[in-house]
Amino acid sequence: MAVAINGLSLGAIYALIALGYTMVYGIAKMLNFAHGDVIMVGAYIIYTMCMFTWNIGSMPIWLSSLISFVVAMAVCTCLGIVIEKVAYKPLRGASPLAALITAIGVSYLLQGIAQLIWGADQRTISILDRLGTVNLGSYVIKWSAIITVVVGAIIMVCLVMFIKKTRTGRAMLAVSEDKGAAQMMGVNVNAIVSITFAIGSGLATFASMFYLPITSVSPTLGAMPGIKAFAAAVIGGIGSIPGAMLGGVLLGVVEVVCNSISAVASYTTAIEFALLIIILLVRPIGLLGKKRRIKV
Amino acid sequence: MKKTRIFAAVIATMLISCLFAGSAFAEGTLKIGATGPLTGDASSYGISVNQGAMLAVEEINAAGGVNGFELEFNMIDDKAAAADATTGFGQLMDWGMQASLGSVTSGSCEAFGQQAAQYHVFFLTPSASAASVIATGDTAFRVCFGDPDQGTLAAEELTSRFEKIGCIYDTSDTYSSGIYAAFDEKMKELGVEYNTFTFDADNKKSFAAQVEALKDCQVIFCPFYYTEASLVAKECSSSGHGDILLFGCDGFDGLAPLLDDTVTNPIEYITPFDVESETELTANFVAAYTEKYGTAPDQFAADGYDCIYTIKACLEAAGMEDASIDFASLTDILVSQITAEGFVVEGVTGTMTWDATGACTKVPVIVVLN
Amino acid sequence: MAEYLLETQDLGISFGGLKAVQHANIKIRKGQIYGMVGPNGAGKTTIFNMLTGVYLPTTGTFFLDGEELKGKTQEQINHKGIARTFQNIRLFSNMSVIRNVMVGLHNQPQYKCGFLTSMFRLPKHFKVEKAMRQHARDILKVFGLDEERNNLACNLPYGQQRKLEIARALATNPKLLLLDEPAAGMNPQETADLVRIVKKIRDEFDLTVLLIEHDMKFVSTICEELTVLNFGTVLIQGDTATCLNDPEVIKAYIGG
Amino acid sequence: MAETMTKKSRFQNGKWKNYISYAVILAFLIILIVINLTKGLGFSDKSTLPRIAFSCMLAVSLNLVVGFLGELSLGHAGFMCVGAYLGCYTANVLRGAGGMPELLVIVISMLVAGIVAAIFGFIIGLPALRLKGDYLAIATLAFGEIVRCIFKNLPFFGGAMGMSTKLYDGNTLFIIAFVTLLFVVFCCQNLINSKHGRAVVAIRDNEIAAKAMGINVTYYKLLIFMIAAFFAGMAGVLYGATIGTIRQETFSYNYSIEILVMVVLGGMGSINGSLIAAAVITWLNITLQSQLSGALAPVKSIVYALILIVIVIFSNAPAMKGFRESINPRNWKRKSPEDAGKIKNDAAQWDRIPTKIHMDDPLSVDTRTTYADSPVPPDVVVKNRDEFYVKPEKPADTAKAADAAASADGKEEK
Repeated sequence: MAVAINGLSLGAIYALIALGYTMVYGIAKMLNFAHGDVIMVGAYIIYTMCMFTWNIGSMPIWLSSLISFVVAMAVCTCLGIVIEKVAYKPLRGASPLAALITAIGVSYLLQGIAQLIWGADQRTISILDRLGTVNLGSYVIKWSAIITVVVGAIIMVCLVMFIKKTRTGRAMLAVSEDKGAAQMMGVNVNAIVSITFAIGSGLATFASMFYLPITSVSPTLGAMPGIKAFAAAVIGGIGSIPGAMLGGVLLGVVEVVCNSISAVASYTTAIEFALLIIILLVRPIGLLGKKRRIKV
Repeated sequence: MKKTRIFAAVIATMLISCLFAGSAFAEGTLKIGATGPLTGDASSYGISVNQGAMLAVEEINAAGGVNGFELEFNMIDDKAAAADATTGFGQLMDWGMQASLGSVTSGSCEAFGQQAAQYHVFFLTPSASAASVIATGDTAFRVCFGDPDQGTLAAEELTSRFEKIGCIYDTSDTYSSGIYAAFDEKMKELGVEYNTFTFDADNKKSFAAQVEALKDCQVIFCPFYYTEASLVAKECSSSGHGDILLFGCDGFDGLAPLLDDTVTNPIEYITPFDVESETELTANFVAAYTEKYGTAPDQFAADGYDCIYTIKACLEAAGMEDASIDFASLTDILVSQITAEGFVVEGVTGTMTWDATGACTKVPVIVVLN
Repeated sequence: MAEYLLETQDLGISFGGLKAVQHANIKIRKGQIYGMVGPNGAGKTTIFNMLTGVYLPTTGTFFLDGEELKGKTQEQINHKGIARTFQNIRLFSNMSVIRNVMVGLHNQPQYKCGFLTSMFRLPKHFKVEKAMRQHARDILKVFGLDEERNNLACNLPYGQQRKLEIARALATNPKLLLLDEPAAGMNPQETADLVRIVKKIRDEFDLTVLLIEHDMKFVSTICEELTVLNFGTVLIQGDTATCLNDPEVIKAYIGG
Repeated sequence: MAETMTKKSRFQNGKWKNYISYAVILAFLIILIVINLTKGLGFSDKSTLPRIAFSCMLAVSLNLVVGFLGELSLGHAGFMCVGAYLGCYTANVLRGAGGMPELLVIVISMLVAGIVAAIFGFIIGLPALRLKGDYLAIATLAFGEIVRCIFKNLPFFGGAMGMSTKLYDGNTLFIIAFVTLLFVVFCCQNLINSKHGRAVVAIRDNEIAAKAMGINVTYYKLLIFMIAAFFAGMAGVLYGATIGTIRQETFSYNYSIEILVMVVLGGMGSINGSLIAAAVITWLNITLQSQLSGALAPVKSIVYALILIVIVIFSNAPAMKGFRESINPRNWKRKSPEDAGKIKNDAAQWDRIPTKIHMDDPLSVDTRTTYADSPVPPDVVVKNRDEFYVKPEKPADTAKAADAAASADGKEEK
């Protein structure tokens, strides 16, 4: 039970990151390898703001956490837009590999800057984990895990509704299908791409917040979850939002379950990635990916 | 065409850089080099060693140097990667390195050690504790404990105090696996059953599963570094297992600043360096370090600091008057001094003696973290 | 020796619920130039795709020279002697013209040469390369493309790209050549030229040709027999003049 | 006679570019040997030069997969990992047996490493038959990580402690490394400029047409993956001989990405470009490492990142095209309007290299997975995604192709 909740909560974090990957991929048609580092920046901002408000303002913890979170979200959203404008927009229309390389460059850049500003020391902070645990029957479950799962689910539902029901959301779908046609129909493609990056980075802040209880903050915080989330997005079928959620949760649960079985724990990474390969071999377009045909 | 021109330009630049490279001999200062992770995951260790060693060098130079000549220290970033330690060694040699602190992490220090053995360069590593490091050559020494010693000591200590013992270790890390191997051997020898769970470098951000599996233990032996230890501690406390004792090795040093009021677990660890220590030497070091860098030193900083002072002690014992000596001759001098009968260094990490294998003997203490 | 070079028996395919082609029975004699016409979406290209192994037919089968080819891969079908061109040109656009044709020659038994032979530049490699180059030039000369041989395929004008595609298909030494709208986008003069070339290669290379075309003038000039398709079923089969004058065909085309 | 003719016509066709790399590497090597004999190379050069050589080998071999075959691979370091472990294990065993000259030891271990890596190349080539673009990219990345994870858990190879092997003498290692690099460039160059290379490029340019032309796509995909893996395995042995310790974390996906960066910066499908980019990036990294030591170390990654971003944007951004053309020396002479059509755009002309590395899956929010029940027949849906009818796998065929390739490899060894 605890394993299941822990797995789901890790899965929800992966899913939140994977959503950013998949949305950016769907709209901008590029692999945003710097996405993991946006999470790192978010975590640092939350950390810094919390330390600042606790020490200076002597605010209640919930208020200062909330303020920190909002500030972090604002910063990350702006960061996402700035990265897009500076590093990716000039490359629109070029080979997707070019954008991939700048994304890697941006990732190194963010890590370097973070180390200059905050240093290499790992830091930890307790926000959500202050909530303690809850006893469900004979199981002890962390509130932070429950909140992660619940909030994660809510965000995902909201996101799907947003894309399905709002004008902006439908414009996003149109841009993703055919940029040129969407532009001719009067959709502001630049704005849509910016909004996508903003949403992706905003979601990354949620991931930072939920990731803090189980991790320490360091400049390389985002690297591995970034890759795992990329894997999750691909498992689900890149471009597919329900797929990203499914992939993230699957990967999170597998990771926690493998880690809790002594005999296979040291092979966890291998098992996760082997699962990925097997899924792709069975379904080359991911679990919920769309099969497309070409006219011969 | 354009590509060919670029090609030619690049080759020319490289050739020129090769031509002008060449070992410059030190004039007036004795150059001590090291590589260590200054960026990347392990960078906090490298940065600590760098700061500790720099502090020692500045103190020594401010006090008039070693027999009148000054020391110079340079650490090149190796990202804890063996390949970068190897090239780092070459660059340090080109810079004019005469003696060395090797490398900070075991993997890169092994690569460093192989180079050092090839060119006959003395090194005294602050923190590369794997047995393979000092096995690279006759010129390899360390100031930290060896991994196996800590594992054996921990096994003895824990079995004498507890019944239900758990262990988590990092399968991808030399330090952690090294201690675990010795721990496991000793536990088998003692005939004690215990549970083990693992993690690895790609998988060290979440310890929920491991803690959940070991929640019934009285003590969890954690032979890894403080960064991961802080996560394990947080995980234990926040998941309602705040009474389990976390028992660690010298890598736990530096843990205290990472723990906040939510962590309730008792924590003990084996260390040669206690930042709270009352001894004059340690207190002065802690004060100076805190003043210079704004944070309290951890064991890595202390080790780096001790390394420099040990080299100074060797140079003084040999009666060196002049820094202009080539690295090979200096190596012979340093090796003969450090292994000499009766050579003892009082450092901030304890009283140290060395033998010809390169291992350091000093007394470990078990520190209880409040 | 079978009576027909190509014989399809009740060939059909459906995608999901949609029956794209049903009950196609086409019989082509050796040496014929055979046409397949029909309005857009009638299933002509789908038949080509089944004949070349791109799609697996859901019903029926087909034989080349009496040998059943259903279920074979595209490569195997090509080796058995069916080559094709594409409706939307699929040249190797970043290769030179001659290299496009040399790719077509790749599997000819006389140019067999292991990759290690090429990698270590054994004498055989040079021999094979030289012979392939000469062979490719000979084919290009038939199409009047020899002068263009070192240009990139993508830089050729449209009509020449179509010809190059035929040349490349010809290089695989097929028994049956499938041409998918070879005259599309050509001006009348180019079309006339194409008629001459198709007839010439049929005679010189001992070929049978099956082609899809919308240009009725082209079809009536070149094809000896026709199959007219509409909505995935065969409307009428027979000699060209009869078919084209059939009221059903006119209705299907004009949409009466 | 015939051969000289062929060669001559090659040079006349402007193919001399294919040979310039040999000349440059050879000249470089000779100059270095002379320097080493007269003046002595710096200490760092003795490890930097082999590092440059094996980086070049990795970039050239990855270029076979990414540039020529057109498949995105993020697992190249995995092959190197296999090669490094197996090769160094072999070397240790051979040295243990004793009596063998060092040169022979390194050659044999390179062959062993290459063959084992090629077997792994075959294994990862299999998914490549089914997966496209980004899906293949993550599958190869996953493969690399799996290899690493397995080696980490094999006590046979030292587990997490890694493996030690003897350092090769610094005065001759760089010669061996560059000679090996020459061999690799020779092999790749020759392969690409042959009928087999044409087939591979045809698969990249238009897989459907290549299949219709009877090109055995399965065979060539597996072959290219195996050859690339073979050379990466050889590079792994050189790594071992240069560094002395082999630890699995070296070969993480970050390293694969670094190799990919070299290939992309050098220009996909350009072997000379890969050589330049690999040499420059390796040299840049090492120089930054020594110049920005101590407290300046974090600046290093910032500088490197900025260089990367600026180069890519400069040489790829559509908006910069005019600027690129204006500074391209080849266009300086062409000022008249009638020459306008001849303007060369980029040295590498990246935008002109077609790859199957397309990333065009659209965003979707529903869980319907295929267009199977779509009212429009698939061959009328015009999409530029190479996802069409996939034949049922034919294990026998694949195995045969693999056997052929493997036996051919075997021949190479003998």
